[in-house]
Amino acid sequence: MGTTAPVDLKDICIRFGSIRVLENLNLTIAPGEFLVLLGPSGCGKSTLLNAIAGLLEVAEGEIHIGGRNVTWDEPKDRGIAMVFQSYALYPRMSVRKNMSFGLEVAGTPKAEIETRVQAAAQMLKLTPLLDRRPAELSGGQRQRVAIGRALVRQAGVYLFDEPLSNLDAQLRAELRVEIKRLHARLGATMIYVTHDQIEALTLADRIAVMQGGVIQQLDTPMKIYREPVNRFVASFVGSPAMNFLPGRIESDGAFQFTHEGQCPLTGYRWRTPGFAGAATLGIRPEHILAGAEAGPSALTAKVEMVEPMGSDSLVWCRLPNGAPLALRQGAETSLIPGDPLPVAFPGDALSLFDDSTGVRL
Amino acid sequence: MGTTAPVDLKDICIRFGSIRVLENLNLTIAPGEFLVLLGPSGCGKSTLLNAIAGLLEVAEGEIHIGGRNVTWDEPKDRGIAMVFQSYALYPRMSVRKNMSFGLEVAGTPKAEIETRVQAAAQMLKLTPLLDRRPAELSGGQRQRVAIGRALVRQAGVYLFDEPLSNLDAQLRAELRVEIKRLHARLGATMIYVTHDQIEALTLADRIAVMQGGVIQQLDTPMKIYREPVNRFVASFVGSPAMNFLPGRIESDGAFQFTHEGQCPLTGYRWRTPGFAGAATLGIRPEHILAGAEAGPSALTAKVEMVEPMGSDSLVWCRLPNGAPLALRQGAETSLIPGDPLPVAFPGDALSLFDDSTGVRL
Amino acid sequence: MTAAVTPRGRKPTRITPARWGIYAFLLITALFFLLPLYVMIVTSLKPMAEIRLGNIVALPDVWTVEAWAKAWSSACTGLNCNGISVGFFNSVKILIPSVFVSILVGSLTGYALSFWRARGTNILFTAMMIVAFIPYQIFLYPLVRVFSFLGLGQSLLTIIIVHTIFGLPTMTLLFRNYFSALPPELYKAARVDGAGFYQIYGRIMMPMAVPMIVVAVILQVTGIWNDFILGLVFAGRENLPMTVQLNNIVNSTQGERAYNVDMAATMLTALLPLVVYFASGRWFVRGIAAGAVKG
Amino acid sequence: QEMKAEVIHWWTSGGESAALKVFADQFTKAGGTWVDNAVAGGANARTAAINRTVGGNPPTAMQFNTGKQFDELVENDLLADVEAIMTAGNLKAVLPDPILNATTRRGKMYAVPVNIHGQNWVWYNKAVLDKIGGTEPKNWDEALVLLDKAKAAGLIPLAFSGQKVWERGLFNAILLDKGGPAVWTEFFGKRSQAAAKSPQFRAAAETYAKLRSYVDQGAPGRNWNDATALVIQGKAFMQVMGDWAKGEFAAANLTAGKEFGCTLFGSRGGGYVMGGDVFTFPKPKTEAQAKAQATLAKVMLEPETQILFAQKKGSIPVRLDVDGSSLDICAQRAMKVIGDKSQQVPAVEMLSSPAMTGALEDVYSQFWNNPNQTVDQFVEKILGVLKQEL
Amino acid sequence: MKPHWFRLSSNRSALSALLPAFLVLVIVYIGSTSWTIWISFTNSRMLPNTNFVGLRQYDQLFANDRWLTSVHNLVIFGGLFLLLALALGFLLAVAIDQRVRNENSFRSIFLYPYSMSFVVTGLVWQWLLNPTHGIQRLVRGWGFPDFAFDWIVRQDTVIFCLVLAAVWHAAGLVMAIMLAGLRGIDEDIWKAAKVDGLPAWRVYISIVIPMLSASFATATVLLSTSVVRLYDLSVAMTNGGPGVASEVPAKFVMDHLFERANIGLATAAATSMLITVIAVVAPYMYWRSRKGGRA
Ligand SMILES: Nc1ncnc2c1ncn2[C@@H]1O[C@H](COP(=O)(O)OP(=O)(O)OP(=O)(O)O)[C@@H](O)[C@H]1O
Ligand SMILES: Nc1ncnc2c1ncn2[C@@H]1O[C@H](COP(=O)(O)OP(=O)(O)OP(=O)(O)O)[C@@H](O)[C@H]1O
Ligand SMILES: [Mg+2]
Ligand SMILES: [Mg+2]
Repeated sequence: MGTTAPVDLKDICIRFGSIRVLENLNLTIAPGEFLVLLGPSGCGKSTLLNAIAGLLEVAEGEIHIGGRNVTWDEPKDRGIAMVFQSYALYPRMSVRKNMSFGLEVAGTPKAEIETRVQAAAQMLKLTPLLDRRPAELSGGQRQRVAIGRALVRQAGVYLFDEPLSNLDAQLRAELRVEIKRLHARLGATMIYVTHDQIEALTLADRIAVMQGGVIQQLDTPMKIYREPVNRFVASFVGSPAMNFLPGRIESDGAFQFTHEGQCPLTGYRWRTPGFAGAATLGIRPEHILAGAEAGPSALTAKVEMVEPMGSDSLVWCRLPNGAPLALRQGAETSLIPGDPLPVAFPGDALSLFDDSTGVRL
Repeated sequence: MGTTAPVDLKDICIRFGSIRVLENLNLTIAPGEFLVLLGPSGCGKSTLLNAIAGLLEVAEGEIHIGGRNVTWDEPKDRGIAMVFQSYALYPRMSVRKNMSFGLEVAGTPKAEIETRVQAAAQMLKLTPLLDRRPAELSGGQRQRVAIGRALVRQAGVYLFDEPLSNLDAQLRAELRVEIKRLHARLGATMIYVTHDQIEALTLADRIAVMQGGVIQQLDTPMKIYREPVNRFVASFVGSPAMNFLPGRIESDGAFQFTHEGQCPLTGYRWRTPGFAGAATLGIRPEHILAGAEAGPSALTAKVEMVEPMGSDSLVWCRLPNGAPLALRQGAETSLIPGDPLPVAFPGDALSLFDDSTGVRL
Repeated sequence: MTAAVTPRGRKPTRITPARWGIYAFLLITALFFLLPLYVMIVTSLKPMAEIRLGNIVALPDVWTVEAWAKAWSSACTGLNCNGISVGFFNSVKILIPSVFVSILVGSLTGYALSFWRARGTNILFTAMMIVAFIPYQIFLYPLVRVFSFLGLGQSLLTIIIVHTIFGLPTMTLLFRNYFSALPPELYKAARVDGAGFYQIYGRIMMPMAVPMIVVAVILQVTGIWNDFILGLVFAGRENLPMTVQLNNIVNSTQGERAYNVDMAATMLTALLPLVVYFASGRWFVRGIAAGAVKG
Repeated sequence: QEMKAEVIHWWTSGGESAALKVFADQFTKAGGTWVDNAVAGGANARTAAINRTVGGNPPTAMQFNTGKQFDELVENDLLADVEAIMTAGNLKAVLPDPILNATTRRGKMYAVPVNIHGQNWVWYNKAVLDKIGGTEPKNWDEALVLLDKAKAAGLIPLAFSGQKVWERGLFNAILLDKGGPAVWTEFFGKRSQAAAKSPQFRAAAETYAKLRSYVDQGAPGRNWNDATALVIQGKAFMQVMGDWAKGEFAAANLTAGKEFGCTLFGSRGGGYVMGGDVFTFPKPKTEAQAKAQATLAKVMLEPETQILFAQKKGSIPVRLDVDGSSLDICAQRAMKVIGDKSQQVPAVEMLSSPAMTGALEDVYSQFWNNPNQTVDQFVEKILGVLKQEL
Repeated sequence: MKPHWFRLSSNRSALSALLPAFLVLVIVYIGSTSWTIWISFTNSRMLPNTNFVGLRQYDQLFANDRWLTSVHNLVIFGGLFLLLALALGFLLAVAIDQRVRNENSFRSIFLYPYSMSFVVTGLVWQWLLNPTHGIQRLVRGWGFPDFAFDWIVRQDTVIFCLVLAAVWHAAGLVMAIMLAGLRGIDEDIWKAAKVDGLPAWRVYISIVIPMLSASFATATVLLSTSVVRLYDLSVAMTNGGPGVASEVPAKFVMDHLFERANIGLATAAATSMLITVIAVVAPYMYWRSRKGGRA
């Protein structure tokens, strides 16, 4: 199959008329890397992906794929393949034809086409469906065909634009695993756009979290989950979302909650040591110590609602100062609304953000 | 607001032409209960809901709402309100008008309408949006309006047909909590259709899992998650799905995996004690004991892939007999593909199914 | 609700007055719509003597297809007494290539306009829409000059071009709307696959546009088949369409009017579009639903 | 080389095509091939012919009404003159002056006239006349008396076809009767304001207005031959129509002088409005075409052709020197009338442009159809038209 | 920065596809229109000439009773026709949408008139409406001797006859468009309305009609083109009569262009129509392109 290729974006600017969507964006993707572009709707993920594919003109900057400057090449000459959210299958062609169309257009020999289609179909368990039309397939099958169409191109770089977001949860989980396996098997570079953070966390070697056309953080999933560089990243990644508790950092290095309560910050890895002033404490629901674990310095929250999620439960409580707090407990939790619950925030699992800039402290 | 009402379905049959969608269905819903209808696409959930609402005629059987036989009543006379998946807002009317239109037509006094609309709007945080048109709202806001339109009817029974499935994950989580709060506050009976098991588990007092027009299991979420009555329910509820391992139950009461390995069944709560023969062992990813916890009788699986999900990780492995196995581990797991991993299946967390009938043993 | 009956199962159906009203409305309107067709058919089957007596809706006392035979094969227009059958084949000869070419050009233009949204294209489109409102008779004389200047004169080719020109606004509108509503990802996917502009058009877009093509064919078949003045002026003497013969038979200023032959000739001329409509009415609605509405 | 003549004309009905066949047969006999191109409706046929001529692909010959319709073709040098043929056979001498004038431009003849149609005939049903009692009327005053009687008898007095062209025909017929050739030529030929203001003109307008009450409800939009049918069936008393109406009577097996009568009103002399048809010849592109044109022109005017043609067409020969005894009595009567030069009245088409004729037609039509319009208003509007440069 | 040639290859293809449309635009539309406007400033008669006479043709045009009546008629006709065709088409679509039996037959019956040319439509209705052998006579024959239905021969009512025939012709098309729109409405909207207890008529008026605005716009545009172009129907049905009571602008143009050989006046009339159309259509197109920047 195709050889893997690095992708290098240099000072990319993209404009629609007078709207600047991307401004001086730089991004280097190693060969064989699985990079996820994660961000809210309208932040420019698709725009960036389309620019890499050559479907959109860049106003400024250069795009290098496999070491070659492809800034002015046609999409088909860039050694890329692409999978779209809406599948974009050719409705009047059979599955087989959908996959082989590009190769036919390129004049690939018949036998070669057949081999590649068969290989891709087998890999994606599409062999029995080859003669159906897209309309006769389920959503998951359609998306598999779209992936198959990309596969037969044997590109060095695969681009995915929210390929799973039209599918239901179970199918999404299933195909996610398949894509991950595919990546392991092909070893090709993959750039994957999503706004689902579970997808991003499970699939990525590195995640680029974008907002407003700017990459906020580019790092491994674990790093992004554990140490978000700013409040936006912290709030965007993770579900249920990170709890944010307003307050201020005293000069003695403890966190004073608004109205009431305090929390020591021992164990916190400071980036800007010695900061004091208005700040927000962020903590993920599963990192909160509750009940007996909470220890002596605990605050006492009041349970408001318990959401059983099968494998575990989400407990919604309210702190004495009125701030809401979600925490994850085991599935068998015996908490019921109204219960008092001591909670503590371990310093090594916290995130602290400067209120004025939103940046991690 | 409206008084809560019980719903009682007696021997309901529904047919489309010669297709029998529901056959002799019986279901009793207590006043104030939150019942979720859960099932795969096409199993008849919407059909049942529409029948309750009076939007579909039943071929046979009776429907009682609030103790009254409403089988032949018009929808508006049944004391129900309904929220649809596609919102079904009236596109050319403002939010306010969308909510008040039904009341206006019914001749409710102006002042009364105003009070109710204001109350609903406040409850759903729609007050600032009252004069917008649906096209000017986000998906989540639209669904809120749809709920608001149902609220002003002050019905005894609220029907929801997959109200959240058009929304993205974050919004879904958010509105889910709101609906739960609403239920607590109104105390009305709610019947909620979904095929998302997280919604079902978090929202329901009881869940009715349906397949092919038949209610497979009607029970509390915990019961359904822990003790599915058959393989269908077991596989449909839970994500990632329950692991199924084929094998047979020996007459000595142990489980013999196909090809290789054994597992004692101590602690399993039998329904058909003394069963021996071909069976499937089901176990949820979070119930598998792994590594040191696994104990001496462990099998050794091989790690194939690790999916970090932020709060925890999903580890995909393969048993010695070739069967795949997913297990849930902490976020900080140090496992990497290729690692050997001892695993054990505690008897009190298992489900066993008869291979010939699929029924829980 | 009376205590006697417990509501159970299907609600006993009573045909409501509203339902009666709907059927009554539909039936009466259908009669109104069918009346002219009925009168034409009945008249065409009567001998002249009966027509002069004059009950237009009465069934014929004497049924005769003489008028039809005459209209088809022996009615005279000028020196030629071959009925309108000659014109029929001319019309077919004009119809087939004209429909094909006009749809081809219209769809290609619509496709280009939806694919490629440059600044000038909007003006082009607006101009076409304006032209759709102008009585095309105004273009007759200048067009005659243009064609003679181009050395095309009057021929089959000329009339095909003329029909294409006058079909262009509607065809473009139909196809542009249809293609614009397609997901842009389809274009993108095809471009990544390396398909060029015309390959995307021919192999992906047109096969998808079948519902719209049906609408276009229906509109063009009726339009071109019913055309009289363009055929008269541009088709050339050898290719005069059926409507010219029909006009000769029906609109002769002198001589006795054989209403039955007139009606039969009219029916014969209208037959092809009628068949097309009755056969494809279902597709027509579907095709319109597929794109035309999104004006 | 083959002598092929493509002829565009609008003679499509039964009688017309039979007449045309005479030309075609004679031309074939003379060694030519006749290519027929019939287009119903004068305007349609002329549009096709003119467009082709202008477009450089002219037919061999094309039909016009005797008159000004082809003026501009001559001015633009698109037509060949037929002077040579006409002088060769010394044919100019045997044509009536109005016809000769109407085909001559810049001193040369540019069209071959083929027939003369009387436009102002009055046709009546003899049985009806007998029933209501009276004699054949000679002018409109006498006619009005009979119309009253017919009305009293419960019949349709005047069979009328309410289309603009016949509304115009009726008014013109009355104007000739009331005004005579003098007012006629002053009015149509010289656009004389005085003529329009003359008492004769007013009298014509008054009579015209009176006639509204003698037509039936179905008249508007009716075809002329349906009106003739009313006379044939005895439902109506009389009709004003050109001599082409004879064909309808003949088709119903009625004979002139027996079942129906034909008469001309001309109380001030000048009883016969001469219209007719001509063929013009676009400048030929080839030698063969020129020859075909010459042959065609010659054949059309041969006495034998003329008689045969007139019999079929219902018109009279354009040549005054042929023997009309084989024609019906109406035609014979017409030939006798135009033997007297003072009775020859040129048709309106010969005197005024199509634009002027059309503009007048609009005014007549509005007057006829609007009973509230007064004669004064009518004259006022006529004067307005005359002022325009049409 | 290198030139952006990398998009050019497909742009060139798009350009080539637009070439026919562009040529038609320049040569036929712009060329013919300019010619028409130019001729309207000359005193051309049967053939165009270059004797410039300024605005004299326009003076004469707007002093011409028949032209003014034509314009007046067109306004009345257009208003009534649009209103009635839209209303009837909508009602038919609604009725058919009630899951009636024989939906296909009804749809075909309502649609078939659209396959007929205006000439045929005009002829048939002329016949039916004629008081002496049409419907009036028929009903009188049934024993109502005083029954009067003589609209077509009365100056003040003849225009309604044109409307009647035109509505008969086009209502089916409106029905098809509306039906397509109705079928596109989300099922859930109906359910929501039912739960809200809204009576059906209320749903149509308050919810459905506003939702069908795109369908109404499409239908209105299509019908409007035929209003402005109205010619054949008037000719075939009444030939403009009685008097000038059913004259229309396009017929004015045509008559003067050919029969009356007064192309100076004809082109002045055509130019007036053109300007009016542009004045109405251009702002609409502009507004639409603003609004519809999506897709
Ligand atoms: N053709 C266009 N013309 C003008 N603006 C555009 C165009 N396409 C995108 N934009 C704007 O560019 C920005 C980025 O769009 P983009 O499609 O890349 O977002 P995205 O991150 O992919 O969002 P989503 O998750 O919704 O797909 C948005 O603000 C959008 O409005
Ligand atoms: N109008 C209808 N005519 C015929 N069959 C129907 C009709 N509506 C539904 N069905 C059939 O009835 C069955 C149940 O449909 P229903 O809509 O209740 O499923 P559902 O459980 O709501 O599925 P989903 O999750 O996709 O909404 C399906 O098999 C469907 O095909
Ligand atoms: Mg996107
Ligand atoms: Mg459903």
